[in-house]
Amino acid sequence: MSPLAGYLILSAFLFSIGLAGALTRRNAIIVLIGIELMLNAANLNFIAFWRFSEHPEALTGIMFVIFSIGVAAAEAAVGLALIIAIYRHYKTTNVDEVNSLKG
Amino acid sequence: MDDSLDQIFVTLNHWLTGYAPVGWQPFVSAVISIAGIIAVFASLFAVTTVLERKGLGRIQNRYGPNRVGPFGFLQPAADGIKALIKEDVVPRAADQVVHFLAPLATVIPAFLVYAVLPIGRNMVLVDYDAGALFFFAVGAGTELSVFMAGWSSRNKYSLLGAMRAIAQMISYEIPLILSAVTVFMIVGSLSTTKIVEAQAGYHWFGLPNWFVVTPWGFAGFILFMIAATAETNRSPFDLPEGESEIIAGYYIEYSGFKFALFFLGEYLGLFAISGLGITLFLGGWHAPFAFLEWVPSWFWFFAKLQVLIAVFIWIRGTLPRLRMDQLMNFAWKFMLPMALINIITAAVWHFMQPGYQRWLVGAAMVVGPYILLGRGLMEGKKLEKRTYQFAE
Amino acid sequence: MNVVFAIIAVVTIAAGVAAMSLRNLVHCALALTVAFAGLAAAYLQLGAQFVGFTQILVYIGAVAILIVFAILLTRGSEPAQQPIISSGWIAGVAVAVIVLAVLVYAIGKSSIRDSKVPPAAEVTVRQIGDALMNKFVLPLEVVGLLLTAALIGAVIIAMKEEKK
Amino acid sequence: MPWIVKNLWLIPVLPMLAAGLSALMPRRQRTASAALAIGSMVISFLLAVCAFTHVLQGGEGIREVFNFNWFQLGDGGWLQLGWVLDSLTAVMLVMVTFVGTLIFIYSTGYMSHDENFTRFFTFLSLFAGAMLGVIIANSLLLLFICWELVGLTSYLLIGFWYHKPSAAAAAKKAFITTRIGDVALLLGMVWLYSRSGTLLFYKDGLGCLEHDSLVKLVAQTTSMGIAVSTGIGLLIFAGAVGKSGQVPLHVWLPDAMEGPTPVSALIHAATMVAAGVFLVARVYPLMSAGGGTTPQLEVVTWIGAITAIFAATIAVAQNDIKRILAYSTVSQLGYMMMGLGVGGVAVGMFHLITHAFFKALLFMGAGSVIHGCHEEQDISRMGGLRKHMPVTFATYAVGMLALAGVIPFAGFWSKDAILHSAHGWVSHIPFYLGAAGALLTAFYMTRQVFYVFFGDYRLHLGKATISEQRTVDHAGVAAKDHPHDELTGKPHESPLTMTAPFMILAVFAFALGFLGTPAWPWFQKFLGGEAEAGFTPSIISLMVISSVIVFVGIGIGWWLYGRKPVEQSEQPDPLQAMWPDIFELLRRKYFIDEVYENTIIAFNAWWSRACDWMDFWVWNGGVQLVTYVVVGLSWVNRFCDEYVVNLGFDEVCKRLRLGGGGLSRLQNGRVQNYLRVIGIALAVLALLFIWGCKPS
Repeated sequence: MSPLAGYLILSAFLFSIGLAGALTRRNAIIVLIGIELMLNAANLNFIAFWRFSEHPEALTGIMFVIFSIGVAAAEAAVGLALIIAIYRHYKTTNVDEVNSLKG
Repeated sequence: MDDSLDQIFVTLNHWLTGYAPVGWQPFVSAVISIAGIIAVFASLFAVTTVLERKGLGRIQNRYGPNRVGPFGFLQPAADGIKALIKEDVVPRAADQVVHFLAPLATVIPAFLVYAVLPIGRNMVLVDYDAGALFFFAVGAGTELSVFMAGWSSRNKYSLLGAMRAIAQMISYEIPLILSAVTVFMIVGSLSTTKIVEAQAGYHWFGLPNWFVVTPWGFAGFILFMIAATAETNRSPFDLPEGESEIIAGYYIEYSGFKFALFFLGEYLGLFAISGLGITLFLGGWHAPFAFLEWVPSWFWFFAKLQVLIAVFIWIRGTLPRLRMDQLMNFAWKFMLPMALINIITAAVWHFMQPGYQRWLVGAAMVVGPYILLGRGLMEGKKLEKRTYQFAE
Repeated sequence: MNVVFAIIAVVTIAAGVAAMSLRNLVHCALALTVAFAGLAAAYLQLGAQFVGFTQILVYIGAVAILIVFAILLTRGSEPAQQPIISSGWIAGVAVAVIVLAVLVYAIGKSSIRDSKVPPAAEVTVRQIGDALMNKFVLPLEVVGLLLTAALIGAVIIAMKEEKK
Repeated sequence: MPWIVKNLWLIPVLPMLAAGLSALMPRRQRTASAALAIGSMVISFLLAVCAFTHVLQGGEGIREVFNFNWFQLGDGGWLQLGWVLDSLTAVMLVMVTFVGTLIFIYSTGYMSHDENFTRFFTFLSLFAGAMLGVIIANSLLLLFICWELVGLTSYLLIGFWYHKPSAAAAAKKAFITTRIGDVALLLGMVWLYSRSGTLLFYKDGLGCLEHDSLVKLVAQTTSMGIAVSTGIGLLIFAGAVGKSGQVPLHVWLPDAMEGPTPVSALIHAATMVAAGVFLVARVYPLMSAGGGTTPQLEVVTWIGAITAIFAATIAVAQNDIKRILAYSTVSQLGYMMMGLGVGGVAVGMFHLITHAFFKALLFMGAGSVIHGCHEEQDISRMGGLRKHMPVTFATYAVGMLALAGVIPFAGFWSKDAILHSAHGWVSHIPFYLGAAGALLTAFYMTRQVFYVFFGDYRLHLGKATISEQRTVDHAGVAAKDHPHDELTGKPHESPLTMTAPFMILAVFAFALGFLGTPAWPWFQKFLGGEAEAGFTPSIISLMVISSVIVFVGIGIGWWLYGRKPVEQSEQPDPLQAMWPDIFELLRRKYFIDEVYENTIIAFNAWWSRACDWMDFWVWNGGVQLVTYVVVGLSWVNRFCDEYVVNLGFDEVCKRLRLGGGGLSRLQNGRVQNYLRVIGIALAVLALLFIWGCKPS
């Protein structure tokens, strides 16, 4: 199996782990952590494809990762701020109890 | 010039590596260098502790340690032995694992950052193309270790200390990096060795070609050093372990060797960041004057390091501790704008022709904001002689 | 497929699992940092120095700290009384497993399984900077704008609304 | 290209920079911001002097332009901006920067107690910078931008004491009224661009004010056979009318007195109202395109003449010291317009320059008087101030004589030049109007001076007027200034920072006129190039006539007010005693505001009421009708529903509701459910993708 495939499998595992965590844990912060993991897995994919691509000098993969890191930072900040606001309002961070959007 | 003395350690390393099997040689040479660095800086730590205690003693006119050995210079040995044989007390409520990991998490990054510090000609462990970034990145790890220590010992003082430390470190990391950015802009590289090379040579009056002798470089150096003081939690920024407020901050609950590790980590961080300051602004291992070229480069590095350490000791002996709000105001209302303006200053300097004009412009761009911001910071405060109620 | 990669992979996955499954939130956060560090190592392994260091700086230096702060602010550091696993966790795990299976299957089926390794490209920070300042300058500006907006937004969201 | 031309932009940019910096400063930094503003003004002044000398060396008709590309237009052409340095620019630059500097210095004294000192200087610098931008602009677009900036900053400054409702209203009035003119100006600009293809004034032969395009503009005619140049000229002139307060858009100018006095000085002397006149002077080639007295020039002349006499008559009956000056400004502006119309750039600009100096002087004096009398503005309650504030009195007298046009003060020469060229004009009526205006000017200035400076101090006796609550309003000044009771406090001379500027100005107000005497018409040569030198008999006779007029005016003034000075502030004005209704008419400014109130605004209100009526009766009635019909029908429908449809549909609805309930259970508001669905979807999509595109 080629190194590229190895990295892809690694990122696939990370992605699924993050997904599993985001799907099963009750605490909103852990859900956010899972999402961060999934994001990083995607980044790993980009880097891997960049490294093993025909034209690494194009830098596209690296650029994408840099920007996605920037976006992820913003996302984490806003997400955690939201979680804190939710906590202040509902006195809980349990995603099961925060279901005011129930149909 | 005969650089046998200059390159003595490099040649030594090669000579030792020569005995290793070929396949292993890079590994061996790396191990040797690492061992050397660890040994040198650990002993420097030992020396510095005793120097600091004696210096503080002099400043506060009392004797420092003067019992163990000649002039008490064996004090660190005694302390080390004591720390080693002391019982390692861990609170029952503490989170054992994290509590155990915290000191390691402090020391390891502290040692890692030395990898990119050029302590002499051809004397840098790994010459990353993004070396400075590596330094900052690894340095950021310490915050987490501080948090681990403070949180895991389940003690409100230590938690307070940790929170303070993190807040302070994050706020001061920004000016730290921004003031370093000027150098990266001018050199056009993040590699520490390239930065040092860029400061080689001398210009008029035999002044060295260091960045500290430019307006933006001077401002940047001052900002950098202030931020470094805060990053390493040294007085006057030592709120996190303010003995008089929160007994010892995030390492109340540490005793024996773990405490020693924290101590070591703190001093190593101090040396490392001073070393970075030297690399960025003080011309690294370059000699200050042309006629001193013959002195080996590593000597210069350590000489500058000692000078900076002495300055740190002096500041610690002189200045009182800040208040939290003062700390934050200073970081966000003064340091940050100054650093940002300084970047612009560096850019202007870069694009102006060499000559006295750019000196004038640069100086103006540094001094003007300094005055305005300083007045803005002082706004509504009147400074007058403090009247002591119970002292006198 | 060398030793270093194996170590990195194992450490990262283990840390990821720990981050998702530990009971104590702070432990989760710390494990997460380990996972981030592993990813950074992977980046270095792939020759993306700059990205690796940026990863450490941003994630370990900032995001992890943010998460830890959030945990402390939401009293998450106290051990949870109720079960930490949400209802219907079986379905969640099942979905995750399905996704994993599909991804692995896709990787296995695709032609990259036996792609050869091109020589590593030496990419300097200077190149990245030039690219950022010329080719990618618009995204750079946009990201800067986004970060500013996020900063302000986060402050405003998390700010305590003062009592009248 | 000489250095000064290349860097002419520095002149307006410096004050703007100062404004930006002092906007950043904390409130406390009073001295710093003042120093910044004044310093930048001084530097601009020096640069302006450089430019002036450059033009002087350049000799006659020198004109250097610097154009640059601003941005690319869709069709690949470039939109260009630029600045021009010619005699007109140079003169205006020197005047504005000089007077501006003095006013800045003056306002450090005047505003010294206001808590928004820094904000004031921010606006002031921006104001001056915008005006300078108007002056150097070589493109109608750039000029328009700065023009709007001037409007904005004037709004900010007039409403500086925005907590006074009157000030806020005045600011709004000024803004909106000038906006009316600006719309016309914008239209003219667009039209000009569409016809001449450029907005640059001068671009070595291609500019819109240069021969080729002018010829083109004159040749083309619109409907009603008006030349395009005329249309554009009139539109641009409308903008000028708005800015420099000509009839009928003059209403905002007197209200602008609500601003702090330095602002009034700046607006009235150097910057804002001058902008309008300057604009006309700038586009004079367009105005006079086709040679002779073009229709647009006739319009300019008539408007100017009417404004001159009209405002002068109003000024006779005002009691607010600043309002009198305001109306005198309006009438003087009328003179300038008239001068432009009848005599060309040189004549009008000459009066603009001289007027700038003595009007600034008068306003500063008025400010000093107001300051000294504790924010009293009603002249009937002042008096005898010549004893209390001698410096102010002396300088004010100089300004008054200059304004009244007493030989040999500056105002005389410039006004005389206007009258002379008006005399030689096609119609003589403007000349007579101007002469009458001169008489009135002399009269009301005399009246004011006698009221304010002679007799004895009347403020402490007599009832409170508007001015007390003004005092209360911005107690920022008065209270700190005079802790003791305001009405009994004796008037006092102003500090040197205030008196020094108008001493300097007084010198100019006296001496400036000699630059343009018929004996040595240096100024006219400098600006216009051609000037008839020497004292021809006609000029001599005119000078005699106008001097006589002026002295008659002053004499009447003395007869009415100076002979036996007013003792009681309540006692009616002698004129009022003679012709009460005329006096009332004048005092109420010919009811212009009321007229606008009752025509335009009333019409607006009436129209809206009419619409409301239409709504209520016609449309609403129709709708009502329809409703009744519908209701009737719906009764029928209901009947059918009840017994025909429902039985069938109810079942369906029940089923639907049940189904909906079942579906809605999916939406249980739990994030993780949604996330789960997303995950499944991801998997499915991935599978589809894999199987969809098989690697062949």
